[in-house]
Amino acid sequence: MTQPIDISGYTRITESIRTEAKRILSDGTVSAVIGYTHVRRKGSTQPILITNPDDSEKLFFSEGCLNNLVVYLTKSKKDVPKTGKIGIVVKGCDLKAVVGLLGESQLKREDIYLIGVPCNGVLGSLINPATELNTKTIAAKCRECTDRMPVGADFVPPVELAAMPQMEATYSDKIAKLEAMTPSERWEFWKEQFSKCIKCYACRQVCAFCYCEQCVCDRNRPQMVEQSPRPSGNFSWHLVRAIHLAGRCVGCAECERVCPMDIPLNLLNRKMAMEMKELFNSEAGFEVREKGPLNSYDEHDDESFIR
Amino acid sequence: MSRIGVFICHCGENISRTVDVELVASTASQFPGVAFATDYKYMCSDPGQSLIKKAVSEHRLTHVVVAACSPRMHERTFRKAVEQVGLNPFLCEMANIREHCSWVHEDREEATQKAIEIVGMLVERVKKNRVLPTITVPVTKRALVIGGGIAGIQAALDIADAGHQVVLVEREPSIGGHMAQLSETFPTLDCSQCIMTPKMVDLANHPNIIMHTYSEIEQVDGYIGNFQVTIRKKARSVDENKCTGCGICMTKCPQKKIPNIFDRNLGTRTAIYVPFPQAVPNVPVIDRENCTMFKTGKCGVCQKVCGPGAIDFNQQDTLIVEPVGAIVVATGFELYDITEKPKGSPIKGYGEFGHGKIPDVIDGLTFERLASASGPTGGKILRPSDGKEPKQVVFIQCVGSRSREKGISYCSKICCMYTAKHTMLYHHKVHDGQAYVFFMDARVPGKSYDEFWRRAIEEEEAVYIRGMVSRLYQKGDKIVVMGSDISVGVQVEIEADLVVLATAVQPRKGADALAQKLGISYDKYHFYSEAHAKLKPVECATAGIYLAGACQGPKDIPDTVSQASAAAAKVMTLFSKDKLEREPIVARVKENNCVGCFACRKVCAYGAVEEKEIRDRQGNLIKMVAYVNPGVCAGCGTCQATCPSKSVELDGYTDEQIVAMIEAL
Amino acid sequence: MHTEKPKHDFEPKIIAFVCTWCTYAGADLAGTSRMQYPANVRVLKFPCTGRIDPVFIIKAFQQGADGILISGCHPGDCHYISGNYHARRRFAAFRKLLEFIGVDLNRIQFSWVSAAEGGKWVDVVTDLTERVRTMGPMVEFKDLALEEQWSGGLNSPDLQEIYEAM
Amino acid sequence: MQKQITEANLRLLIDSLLLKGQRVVGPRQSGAMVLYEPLSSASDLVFNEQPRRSAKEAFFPICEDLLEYRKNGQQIDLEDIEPSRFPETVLIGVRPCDAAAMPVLDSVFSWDYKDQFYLERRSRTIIIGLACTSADDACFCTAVGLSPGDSKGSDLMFSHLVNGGFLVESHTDKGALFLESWKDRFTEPDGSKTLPLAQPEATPFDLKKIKGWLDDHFEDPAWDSIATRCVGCGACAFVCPACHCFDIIDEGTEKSGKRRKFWDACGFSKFTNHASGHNPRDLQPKRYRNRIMHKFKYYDDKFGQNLCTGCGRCIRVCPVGIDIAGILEEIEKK
Repeated sequence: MTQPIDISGYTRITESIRTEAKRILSDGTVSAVIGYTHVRRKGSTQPILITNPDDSEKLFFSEGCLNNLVVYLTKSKKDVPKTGKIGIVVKGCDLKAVVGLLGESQLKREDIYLIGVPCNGVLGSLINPATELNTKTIAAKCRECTDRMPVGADFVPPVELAAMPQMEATYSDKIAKLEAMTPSERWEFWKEQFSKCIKCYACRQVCAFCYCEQCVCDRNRPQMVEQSPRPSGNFSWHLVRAIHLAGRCVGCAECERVCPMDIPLNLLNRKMAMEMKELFNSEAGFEVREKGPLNSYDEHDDESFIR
Repeated sequence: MSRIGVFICHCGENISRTVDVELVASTASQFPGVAFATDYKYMCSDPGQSLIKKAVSEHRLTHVVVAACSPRMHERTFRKAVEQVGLNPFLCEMANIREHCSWVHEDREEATQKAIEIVGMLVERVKKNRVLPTITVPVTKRALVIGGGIAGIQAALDIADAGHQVVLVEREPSIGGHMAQLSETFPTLDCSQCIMTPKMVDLANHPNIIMHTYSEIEQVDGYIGNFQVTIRKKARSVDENKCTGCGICMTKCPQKKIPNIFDRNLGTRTAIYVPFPQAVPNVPVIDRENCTMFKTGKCGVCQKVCGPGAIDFNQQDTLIVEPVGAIVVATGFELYDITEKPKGSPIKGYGEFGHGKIPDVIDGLTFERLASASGPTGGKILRPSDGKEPKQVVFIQCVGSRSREKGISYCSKICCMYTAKHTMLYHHKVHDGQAYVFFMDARVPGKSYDEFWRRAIEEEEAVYIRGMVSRLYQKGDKIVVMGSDISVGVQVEIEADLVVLATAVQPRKGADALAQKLGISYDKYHFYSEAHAKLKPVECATAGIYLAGACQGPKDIPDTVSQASAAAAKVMTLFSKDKLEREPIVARVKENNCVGCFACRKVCAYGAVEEKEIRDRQGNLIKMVAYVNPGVCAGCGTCQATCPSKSVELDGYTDEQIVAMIEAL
Repeated sequence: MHTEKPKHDFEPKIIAFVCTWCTYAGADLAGTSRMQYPANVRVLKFPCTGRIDPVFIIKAFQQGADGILISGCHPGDCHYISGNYHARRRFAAFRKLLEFIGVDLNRIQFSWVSAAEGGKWVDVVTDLTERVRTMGPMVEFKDLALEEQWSGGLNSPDLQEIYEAM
Repeated sequence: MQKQITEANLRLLIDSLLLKGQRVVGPRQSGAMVLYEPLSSASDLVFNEQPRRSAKEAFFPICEDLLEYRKNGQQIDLEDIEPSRFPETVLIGVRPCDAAAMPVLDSVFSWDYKDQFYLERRSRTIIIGLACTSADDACFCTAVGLSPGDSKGSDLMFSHLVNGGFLVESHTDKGALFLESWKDRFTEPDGSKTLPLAQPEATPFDLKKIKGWLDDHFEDPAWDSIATRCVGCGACAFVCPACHCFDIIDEGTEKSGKRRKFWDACGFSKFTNHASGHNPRDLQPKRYRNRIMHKFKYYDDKFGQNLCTGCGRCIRVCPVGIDIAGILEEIEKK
C-alpha cells in the first residue's frame, strides 16, 4: 500500500533557511552559503552557492533536494571558495558526512556553519522529478533513516517533523537475499550490475569521501585498476571503491542515486557498514573520530578466519 | 631500455640437482629486457661474484637478478658486489630458487618450471627498481637520561665515561631513586647507601654530565640522532649556584612537622629541605605547599639566615631546550598504594589488609626505612604505632601482584627476595623475634638467590607458610592474621605486632603521559614496551630511545644495572658514527597528490608521519600534506596500503614493483 | 624418498603474499629442513603484511591466480609493531567484500606463519593447493577479462565463423 | 517512398534478419531501464521508453580494442583489429534525437583522420528511426531545430499508425534497398493516420544569438554561476548522442595486452591534464564551459552544425540537476 508522506513542514523550513542565510551572509558570519535552488523542470532542484544576502530568496527545500551538498566542501571541488566560513544546508544524513570529514582532517568545524534540515525524506530519483513523495517514491535510504533531525548543526529551523508511516528497510532485506545466495549466484548478480557501468564516475564525483587529488583508479603507473569501461575493469573499480569507503561511508546513497546505469552501489557500502559494525563495532558519521575502523586495530580483533 | 643480467647459481648441487639451471639461464636470456644470462656453480664465491661484476661491465648491465638462495642469506653479498662495479645496490634482486624451490620440490620438471617463473617475476620486478641513495642522518652525540635512580645513574655514567655528554633529568630534588631508600641489598646484604652514594657523587662531579634535578620532561621533538628535548626546571626557590649546602636554613626553618616522604612518612622534615642527608645535589628545595612564607607571606627565616643569599622566593619554573641524539628512559617504579582504590585506575583496591587504617600494617619500602641505619629509627625495627619492638612479624607476599581479579596479573619479581631479606634483617636486629611469611610460591632464580632464600628459612628461622591471608584485623595492640597453610591444609592464625606487605611493583604515575611525549609504546599496566622481547630488550620501537630498569618491567638491582649498561652500550653504538646510515627502504609522500587525510599517520606505529605545509610563492598556505621523516620511518609500508590514493609510496616495494611481479605470473 | 608423484589434470596457480620477517623466513626454514610441498605456489615478498594492498588480491585473481595466500607474523610478533594487526582488520573487511560479490572464500587463505614454523608453512601451502585443486580453476575473473560491452565486442555469429576459419 | 508494415510483420522481419545472421540492435529492456542492445528476438523490442543511453554506441562503442600486442622473447608482435570484420547491423527503433546525431558525428569522424572503426560500423549499419509520440519536460528537440518526427540521420523512418503498425518512409538509397529486399513484409500505405507526434514544451532557441554570445564570452562570470555546481562526472557526455570524445590506453602486462579506445568526457578533471602536471582547465567551470562551447560554437565553427539534438538525457541524469536547456535559455536572454 502506497501511503503519502507529510512534507508540509518543508515550506516553513524553506522560509527559515532563507531568513537564516540572509542573516549570516549579512552579518558576515559566513562568506557564502551552499543550498538548494529551483531549476527549469518542475520538481527538480540543483545546488547553488550564494554570496549575496539578497540571493537568499533563491534557496529552498523540498522533497527534490536529494544532493549531499557536503561534497562541495571537500578539496576535490577546487572552484568552491575555500576562504572564509561557509554556510551549508545539510540533511541529517549529509551531516554525517561532515562528521566523517572532520575526522579525516578535511574540514575544520570553525570553517563551516551548518544549517540543519529536519527531514521527512526525499525522492529516490530526479529522472522524473515531478513526483509526489510517498512510501514508494521515497529514497531507499530514507526508508530506514534514523537521522531525521540533524544533530549538532549551528542552526535548525524550528519545525516539528510530521510522523512517518512505517516502512520496511530495503537495503538490509536485499543484502540478506544476496547473502543467502551461493557465491556463483552472487557473482552473476554483480557481474550483471557491474557490466552496465560506463565509468562516468558520477558515483565518485558526488561522494563526499572521494576527495582524493588523484584517484587510484586514474593512475597508470602502475595501472592498479583497468581504466577501460569493460566488465573486468568495472569490477576492480567498484571493489576498490567499496573497500576504500569501508568504515567511512555514512550512507548518503548519492552514488547509487546518481548512477545513470542504476547500479545498486549502496548495497556494497551498506554491506561493508554492517560488517564494520559487526567486526569492529564501528559506525561512521556519529562522532568525530581520530581513527576509523580500518586505520586502527585492537589486539583482540577476531581472527577466526586466520590459520 | 633495461639491460638485465640474470645469474643462475647451482649452489654446488643444491639447486642444480632438482633445477635444470642451464634451461633456466637459456630461458631467462629470452625474457624481454634481459641482456645476459648465465649459470655458475657457486655464485656467492669469489669467482662467482667476479663473474657478475665482469658481466655488469662487459654487457653494460643496468639491473641484476641473482637466482640462488634466499635473499635473507646473500642479498647483501650480491648488492655489495654490484655496488663495487658502480651499480646502485638496489638495482640487484635475488630470486630464491633454493629454499623456495630446489629444496622443497623433487620433480625436476616442476621445479625447473617454477624456477623459471620465479626468475621471470624478479626480472619484471627489477625493471621497476629505482636507484635508492643511502639515507644518512646526522647524529648529535649527546644523550638524555630520564630518571636519576640506579638505572639512570648507571646509564649516564657509562655514556659519559665513553666521552659523550649526558643530560640527566630527575623529577625529585635529589638523584638516588628507590635504591637510596633501601637498607641492605640482596643477596649480599651490603648496605645500599654505601654502594649507591659514591655513584651519585661520581655523577654529580662528572665533567660530561649535566644534571637537572627537580625537573621534568616538557616536550620531545625530533627523531633518532636529532631530538630536541624541552625540560621544565621547577622552581626550587633556592639558587643552586649560590647555595653551599651548609644546611642552616633547614635548622632554622620553623615548619618542622612535615611528614618525610623519603622516610615513608615515618619521620618529619622542614619546609625547606633536602630529601635525605646524602642528597645530590646537596641543595635544599622549598616545599611551597607547607612553607609559611608562601602560605602567609610572612616568615622568610631561611632567607635571613642564608649567608650566600641563595634563597629566592620569586624563582620561576624555567624551560631549557637540550639537543640530544639518544634518550634513555629510566623512570623506575613505585609501589602499589593499596590504601584505597586509586581513582580512575583499572586496578582494584586491596582494602582487606587494613593498610592505611591499621598503622602497623606497612609496606616493604617502609620496612626498608625502618631497617636503614640512616632511617627515622636509626636502623632499629620499631613499629610505627607505639615505637615498640615487634616480636612477631608477618610478611605477606604477592599483595596486588599475580592477581588477575585485582587487575595486576604479573609477578613483581623482587618481592620474594626482598621479603627473605627482610626476615633476615629482622632476625639480625630482633634476636628473639619471629618472622612469618605467607607466600604463594617462592620465585628466586638468580645467582645466589635460592641459597639466600633458603638461608632465611634454614639459618634465620623465618617460618614460611604457603597460602594466602584471608583476613586481618586489629585486636588490642595486636594484629590478628588469619590464613591457610595449604601445604598441610590447616587454618593458621597469628597474632602479629607488625605486618609487612610486599605490594606490587608498578610503573611511575604519569608513565603514560611521558610515553606519549616520547612517542614510545607501553603495555596495559603502563610499563614501557621494548622493541622485541628477546632480541631488542632495551630498544624502544621508536628509534633512538632506549629503556633501562623497572620502567620496562619489575626488576631487581643487578638486572637494572645490567639493562642500564646495555642501554648505554646501545647509545654508544649509535654515537660511534657521525652519521647514521640506514637502508633507504622508507616511505615517501607524493606531495602533489596528497590531500592530507593523514590516514598514514594514523597507522604509523613509529610516529614517522608529520604534517607539512605546502605554500605558494607568495607564501599562502595551499594545503597540508603528510611528510614521512626518513630518519624515523621503519619501512613497513602499512601507510601505503592504507592511503586510498597511494600518495605515499614505500621505496623498494612500490606498487609498480609489486604489480610487475603479479603480472609476470 | 623419490616416490612417484600423482599427475593431476589441473595444477592451480597459487600466489602467496608474505611478510619477509616471519612467513618468508618460515618458508626458508621449510627449505633448509628439506620439507616437501606442491610446487604451485609463487611467493611475493613484502616487508610486512601491513604493506599488502587489497588491490593486489584483485590483480592476482585477474592475472589468473586460482588461490591466494596471505601470511605474516603472529599477533604481537610483528617486526613493525602493529602492521599485522592493521592487515588483519583490512583483510577481515576485504574478505567479506569478496564473499559478498561472489568469490568463494575457500580460495583465499590467511595465516600466521612464524620464522620457526617451516612445518606450518608446508601444511598451509599444501592444504590450500589441494583444496583449490579440488575446486578447479578460478574462472570468474578470467571470464570477466574476455567479456566486452556489446558495442565493443565483435562476436556476431558470422564473425565467429570467420575467426574459426582463420 | 512510403510503405506500411504491421506490427506482426515487423516482428517477423526482425526474426528473419536475426536468422540470417544479421545483428539487430534496438531498444530493449535491460533491468529497470531501456537500452539499445542487440536483440535476440523480435519480442525484445520496446518502443515506449527512450533508451537511457543514446544510439551512438552502435558506431562508437563504450570501449573497443584497437590492437593487440604480445612480446615474444625479444620481439614484439602486433595484431590489428580489422574493421572490415564488423557485423552487418540493423539499428531499429532509433529516436529521432539519436538518429539526428549520426550525420553530425560523421563530420568529425571523417574529417582530417578517417576513423575506420566508426566509418566501417556506420557503413554496415542501416538506421531505422521511429517518430516520437511522447516527450517529458527534459525533451527539447524542438528547441534546437529538430522535431519528434525528424528523419535526419535515418535511412528508414517509422511512424506509429493509429490502428497499430507503422508507416515507413525511406530517406536514403540504403533505406530503399532495404525496403526492396524485404518487400514481402511491407505493404503499400492504406492512408491510415499516424499517431500525433510528441510535443515537447520547449520553444526554439535562437542558436545564432547563442553562438554570438559564446563567440565573445570565453571569459565571463556566468560560467562560474552556471557550473560551480558541476561535480565533474561524465554522465552527461556518456548518455549524450553527440558527445564523441575518447581516450586511448594500453592495457595489459609487460608480456601482452591491448590498445583500447573508450569514452572520455571533458568534465573529467584529468581530461586536459598535461604530463607536466599543468592543467589548462584547472577548475570545473572551465571544463563545463568547454562542453557548451564545443557543442554550440567550436563544432559550428568547424562543421556548421551543433552537437545537441535536444534528447534531454543529460538533464535527466545530471547528479546536480544541471539543465542545458535552461542554460541555453539563460544565454539567449543575455
